[in-house]
Amino acid sequence: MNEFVETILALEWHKPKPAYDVVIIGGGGHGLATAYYLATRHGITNVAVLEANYIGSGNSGRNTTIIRANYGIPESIRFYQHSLELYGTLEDETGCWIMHSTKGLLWLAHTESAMRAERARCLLNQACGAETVMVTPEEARSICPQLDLSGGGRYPVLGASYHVGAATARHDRVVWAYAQGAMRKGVDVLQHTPVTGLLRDGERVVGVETPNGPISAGLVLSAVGGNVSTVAAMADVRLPIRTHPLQAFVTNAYALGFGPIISDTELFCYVSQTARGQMLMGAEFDPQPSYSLGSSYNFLQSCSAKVTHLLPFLRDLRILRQWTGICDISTDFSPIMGETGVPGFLVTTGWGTWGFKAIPAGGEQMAELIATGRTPAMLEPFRLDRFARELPMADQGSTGTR
Amino acid sequence: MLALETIPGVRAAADAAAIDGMVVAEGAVVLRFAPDEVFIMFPKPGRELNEGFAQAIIARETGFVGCWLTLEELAARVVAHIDWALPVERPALAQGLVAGVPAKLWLESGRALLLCAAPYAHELTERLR
Amino acid sequence: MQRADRHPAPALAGPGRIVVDGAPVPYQAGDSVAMALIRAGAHPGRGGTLCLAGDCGNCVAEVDGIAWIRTCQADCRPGLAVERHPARGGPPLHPVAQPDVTRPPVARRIPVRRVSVDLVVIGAGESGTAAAANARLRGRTVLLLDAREDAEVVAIYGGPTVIVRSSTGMTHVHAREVIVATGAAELHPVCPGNGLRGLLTGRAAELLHAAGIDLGVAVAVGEPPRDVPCTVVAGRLVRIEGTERVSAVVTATGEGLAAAEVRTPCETLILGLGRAPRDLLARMSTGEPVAVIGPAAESFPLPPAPTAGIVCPCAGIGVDDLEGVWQRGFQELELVKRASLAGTGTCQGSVCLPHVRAWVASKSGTVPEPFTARPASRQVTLAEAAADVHLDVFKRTPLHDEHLALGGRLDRFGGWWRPWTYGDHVAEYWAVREGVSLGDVSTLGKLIVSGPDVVELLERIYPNRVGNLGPGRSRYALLLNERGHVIDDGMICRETETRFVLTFTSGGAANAEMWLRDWIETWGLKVQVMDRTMSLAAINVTGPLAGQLLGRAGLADPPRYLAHAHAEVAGVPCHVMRLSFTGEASFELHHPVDRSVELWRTLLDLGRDLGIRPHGLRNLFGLRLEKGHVIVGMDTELDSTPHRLGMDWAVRMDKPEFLGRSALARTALLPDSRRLIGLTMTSPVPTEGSPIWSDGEIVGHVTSSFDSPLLGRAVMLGWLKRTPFPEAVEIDGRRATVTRPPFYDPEGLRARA
Amino acid sequence: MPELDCPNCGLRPIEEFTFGGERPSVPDRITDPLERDVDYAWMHDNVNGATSERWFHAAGCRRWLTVRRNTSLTGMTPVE
Repeated sequence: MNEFVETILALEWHKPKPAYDVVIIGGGGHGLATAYYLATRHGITNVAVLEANYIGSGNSGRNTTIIRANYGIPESIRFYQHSLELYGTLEDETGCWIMHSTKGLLWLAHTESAMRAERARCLLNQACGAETVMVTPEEARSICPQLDLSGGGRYPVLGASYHVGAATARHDRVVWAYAQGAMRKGVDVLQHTPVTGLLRDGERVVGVETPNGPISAGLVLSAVGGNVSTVAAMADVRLPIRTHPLQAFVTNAYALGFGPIISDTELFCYVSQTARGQMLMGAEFDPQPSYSLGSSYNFLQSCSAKVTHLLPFLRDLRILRQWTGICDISTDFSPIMGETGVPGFLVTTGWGTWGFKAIPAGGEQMAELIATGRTPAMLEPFRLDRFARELPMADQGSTGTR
Repeated sequence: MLALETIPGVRAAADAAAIDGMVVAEGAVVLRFAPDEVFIMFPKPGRELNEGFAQAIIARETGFVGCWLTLEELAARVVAHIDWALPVERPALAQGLVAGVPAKLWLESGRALLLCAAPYAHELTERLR
Repeated sequence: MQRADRHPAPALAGPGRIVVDGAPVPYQAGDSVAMALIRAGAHPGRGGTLCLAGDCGNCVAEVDGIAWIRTCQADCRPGLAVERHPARGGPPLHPVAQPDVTRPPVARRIPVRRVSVDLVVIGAGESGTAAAANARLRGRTVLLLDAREDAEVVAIYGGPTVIVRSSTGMTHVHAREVIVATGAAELHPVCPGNGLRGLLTGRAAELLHAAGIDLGVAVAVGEPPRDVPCTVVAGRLVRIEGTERVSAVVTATGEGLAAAEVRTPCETLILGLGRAPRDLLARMSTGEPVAVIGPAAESFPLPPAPTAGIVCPCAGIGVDDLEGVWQRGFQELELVKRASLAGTGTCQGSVCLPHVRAWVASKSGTVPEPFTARPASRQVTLAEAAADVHLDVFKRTPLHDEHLALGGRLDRFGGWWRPWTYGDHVAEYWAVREGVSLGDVSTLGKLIVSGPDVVELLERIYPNRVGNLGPGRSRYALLLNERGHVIDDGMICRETETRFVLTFTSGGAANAEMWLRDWIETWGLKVQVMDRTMSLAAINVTGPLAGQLLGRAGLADPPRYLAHAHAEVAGVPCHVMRLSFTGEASFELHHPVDRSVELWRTLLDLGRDLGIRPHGLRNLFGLRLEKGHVIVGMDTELDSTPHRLGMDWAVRMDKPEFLGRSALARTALLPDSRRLIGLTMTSPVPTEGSPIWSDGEIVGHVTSSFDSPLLGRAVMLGWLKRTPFPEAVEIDGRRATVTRPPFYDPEGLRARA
Repeated sequence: MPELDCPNCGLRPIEEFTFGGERPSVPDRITDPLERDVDYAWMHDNVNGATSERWFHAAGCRRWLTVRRNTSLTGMTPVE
């Protein structure tokens, strides 16, 4: 027994029904959180969440668990800050231990243009309610004593933005906390139930096909990660999305001693220590689209090279496990939430490499949209039709990716 | 430390057929960067090409730096930093990353020329130190 | 890339002493660290069964400063420092002193060998050796790898590429084919007391006995070891007794009420409980040409479902933990793993997977597939993975050392080292505005395009007119993508009817070349392209006295505004382009990189009495801002159309076709929703990026700001993104005026002077 | 190690290349010209399977190549 075995929450599995008010495709964080908020905030419980594999088996179980709101456009900062705050109270609300830990995040800058971008970030973050401040190299080192301010002699640190409220949580437990909460209210979570087609009545989507038979639905929400283009195509919906692999790795567990989250605006990598003591790191997504979960050595090499420039103590740590997720990168690097133009079919997608941090706010807001039929103000900027309206939400500099 | 020096020559971009039919001075070394682009090192300055090059782009080129290596030096200093296979025929041009720097190798039977664009010279010499 | 037959074998060490937890421990020739510790009567780790085959994580310790080393795989050498891991909380993270910045980041130079072979055989056991020999007979190049010969295979990646770690460095093996012949691993016991010391697998016992190590009173359960003196006890394993170290084993025969337990005292317990395929590497490499042979390919029976004891020694997970999570609804292998964390430690399930599968099968009635195998299968550190990896190349202009000699502080911008300021940025500013100054603009993209279709190409590429540009004339142009968004800008200089020189931004040059080549191919046009970006340096001579300076340098008849010419300046052949980014008369001298230092020095000499001094990027950004010139990427965003930038004048919608035209026509019908505007306010200048407020709402942000010495106030560019666009805005809590740039010399008289 | 076969330079690691994307295609069922233009400008097929893409050999000959690749598989294995 160790202290990280799940001993608090319990999952309740139900038999499928032939029809639901709402069918959610995808039993990851976003799908389950939407079901949870539908049930707990709006009393809508005749809901099924359909998962092709086991819950949390996609990106919800493959990400690097960073929660932050230091984005570069007001609409995103407000959305992610709201999410960050919901995360802060999620343990109290659900009674589950999601291993939430506020750590603070340093974004290191090595050039004048990076400094300029980070100063801008701080001003906009403060104006929109997210606490981010500029720090000097010396202050950065007092926050993270392991930092090599010379950047391995190649990437000297000129300064950093410090996002005070950044946190981490255990990804699996977030999925389970939402699953348990939804299940207790009567939501059916159906594992190993892939959706093979959509039922249509004219233009309207009225249910889904599965290998176990059709399921009718008043409304269908795609909350899948990695395969959204396939699901959307079933509804003849076209998306501004490409699916790219994103890789990460952990070391073995070491004594706790690395406090913050370190990220880098030029090298595009991030490092934190998990509650179990593993050093967890990642970098940008692979440049070429792919649906494969295979890992590459190039990634392990380049990510190791990057992080050891900044944190030389990592050199002698043992790499335990490398893995890959596939993520839906939207053309403007922002999520796409809400109506698709096809009646009865909604999406929450474009979660790219920033989906985990958005789970609470994404779920809460999508639930409000489903329950009220109206797009909440917070989601308005993230509608799919923003592309046709020439109002993309470009914020590539804040996604932690290239 | 490798001492990279300017390798002067003439660079020409023209359609592939024109380059195929190009006549160059005796002893000139022709590096075919692409079907439609060559870099020519002349044994003596002043002997340049002219035939069949209507609307070609021909420019004196001093933007490459490089050094000649013995086969031993090539093996010891360069090959360990290449993640691709060298061609087997000689002479041959090989282009790609050397120690992460875009570079070119002109491989003759007894020696090799390592070339890169001048702005990369510093990084290439540092990395092959 | 080299060819090789066999990984180099390590030299055998003689006897000596290692230092374990600060105390000397003797070793014999050929001892692993684990063996030396057992020889000394100690357990190398925290307890539990030892396999001494590199399978389990029960012998891990910190060796030579690196934690989580399987000590059974680590050879002894004199003075080798070994620290055993603490019972809880993991080994410490060692701080590293601020490193020497003059040295490369990886302290130990770890060599990387790259080899290419027809076949890699992993595992030099019976089947692996035979497979290798067969392949060699057929004339194939073969590399035979074995962890016992200091060649640990970390992973098989796509290609297939086999990554090998050894004490002397890393080897990347490109293979046509891989054979995994890693054999089978012995099962560990799962029962109460299985975390005690003094437990060995049969193979481990054989190894220790062969090494002359006294096992004391040894008892074997299951299949007995060969040639090891021990008492063999019949029956199935029930529990192991002892405090810290094993003192007895309890076995049972018969079933149910007829079951009879026997307690056998012992000092060492040897377990022959069966085997499981050592198939981590095989499971890792699906989809690759990888064959599995020998015991690694066999399907061994699963062990009986465990009922008590530690299942996963790496993470310390017991059968009761599995039971607990199952009761909580985690009812399949992956969920059991994630909820209990069984299989997530050092050995990545090598020890526990057969037992967990058997246990899940007993619960669900179905034998689950093994969970996914991922790299790394063996010890590898970040330094080893990073060995010989080079990050981005930073480009230098030929004037790099000149800037440093002049006290310039260099900054990286657009992939190049560029001077930020030479110290006195106020003086740099006035040198441009009132005297003459030099700027190193070697980093600008420069392409020559030529051919019969060149005008058609450029008319399609650029949104403005190109065909009516006369030879010797030049024109500013935006580069748009198919969405009508600005991706770069620069000059179009016509040389002849069929030849042009195009310039692009420093950061955009590489993309511009790709962009042009792609469209030339797509449209099938007869146009040749030559990228001269790195062949030609460029010096911008700017300021009201620029013409005078160039006259001194021998340029008697400099080109007029927006003209260009080839001429010698100070004896250096130059392509002289007359334009203006700073707002003053400016001449860009494009010249061969090998002549750049000479030209730079001569110009500085000739201009000494004119007060010449070079300016850095810091001032360039301010000077151009006074003129309202945008910098693509700094003032523009992903969705910046010429209209949103206030640059409709750079687009000729009456042209029938150009990239982005249909998008611009479409978006012209949409409401005006985002707009780049000019702003002025009193000093102090707001920070770039400052939010722009109106009526308590954020309505946009400042993209560039500059405290204009000449105008005595702050000038800015910024985006308004809320409609209707406000007329009164606040920045930094102060009022700012929305205006139309330029802020300085709106008629452009100075640039033309 | 993922590699691409450059017709001018031979097999090279993927890091030497820049991804240029697939040539956009607009489904025939979209008939409205404005909608077709939006689709052309923004939407992707994002195929899970065989796809045809452009790659630029940035560190070598600096020319484009067209690659047929299966996006369901790991690496850059070409498809016929």
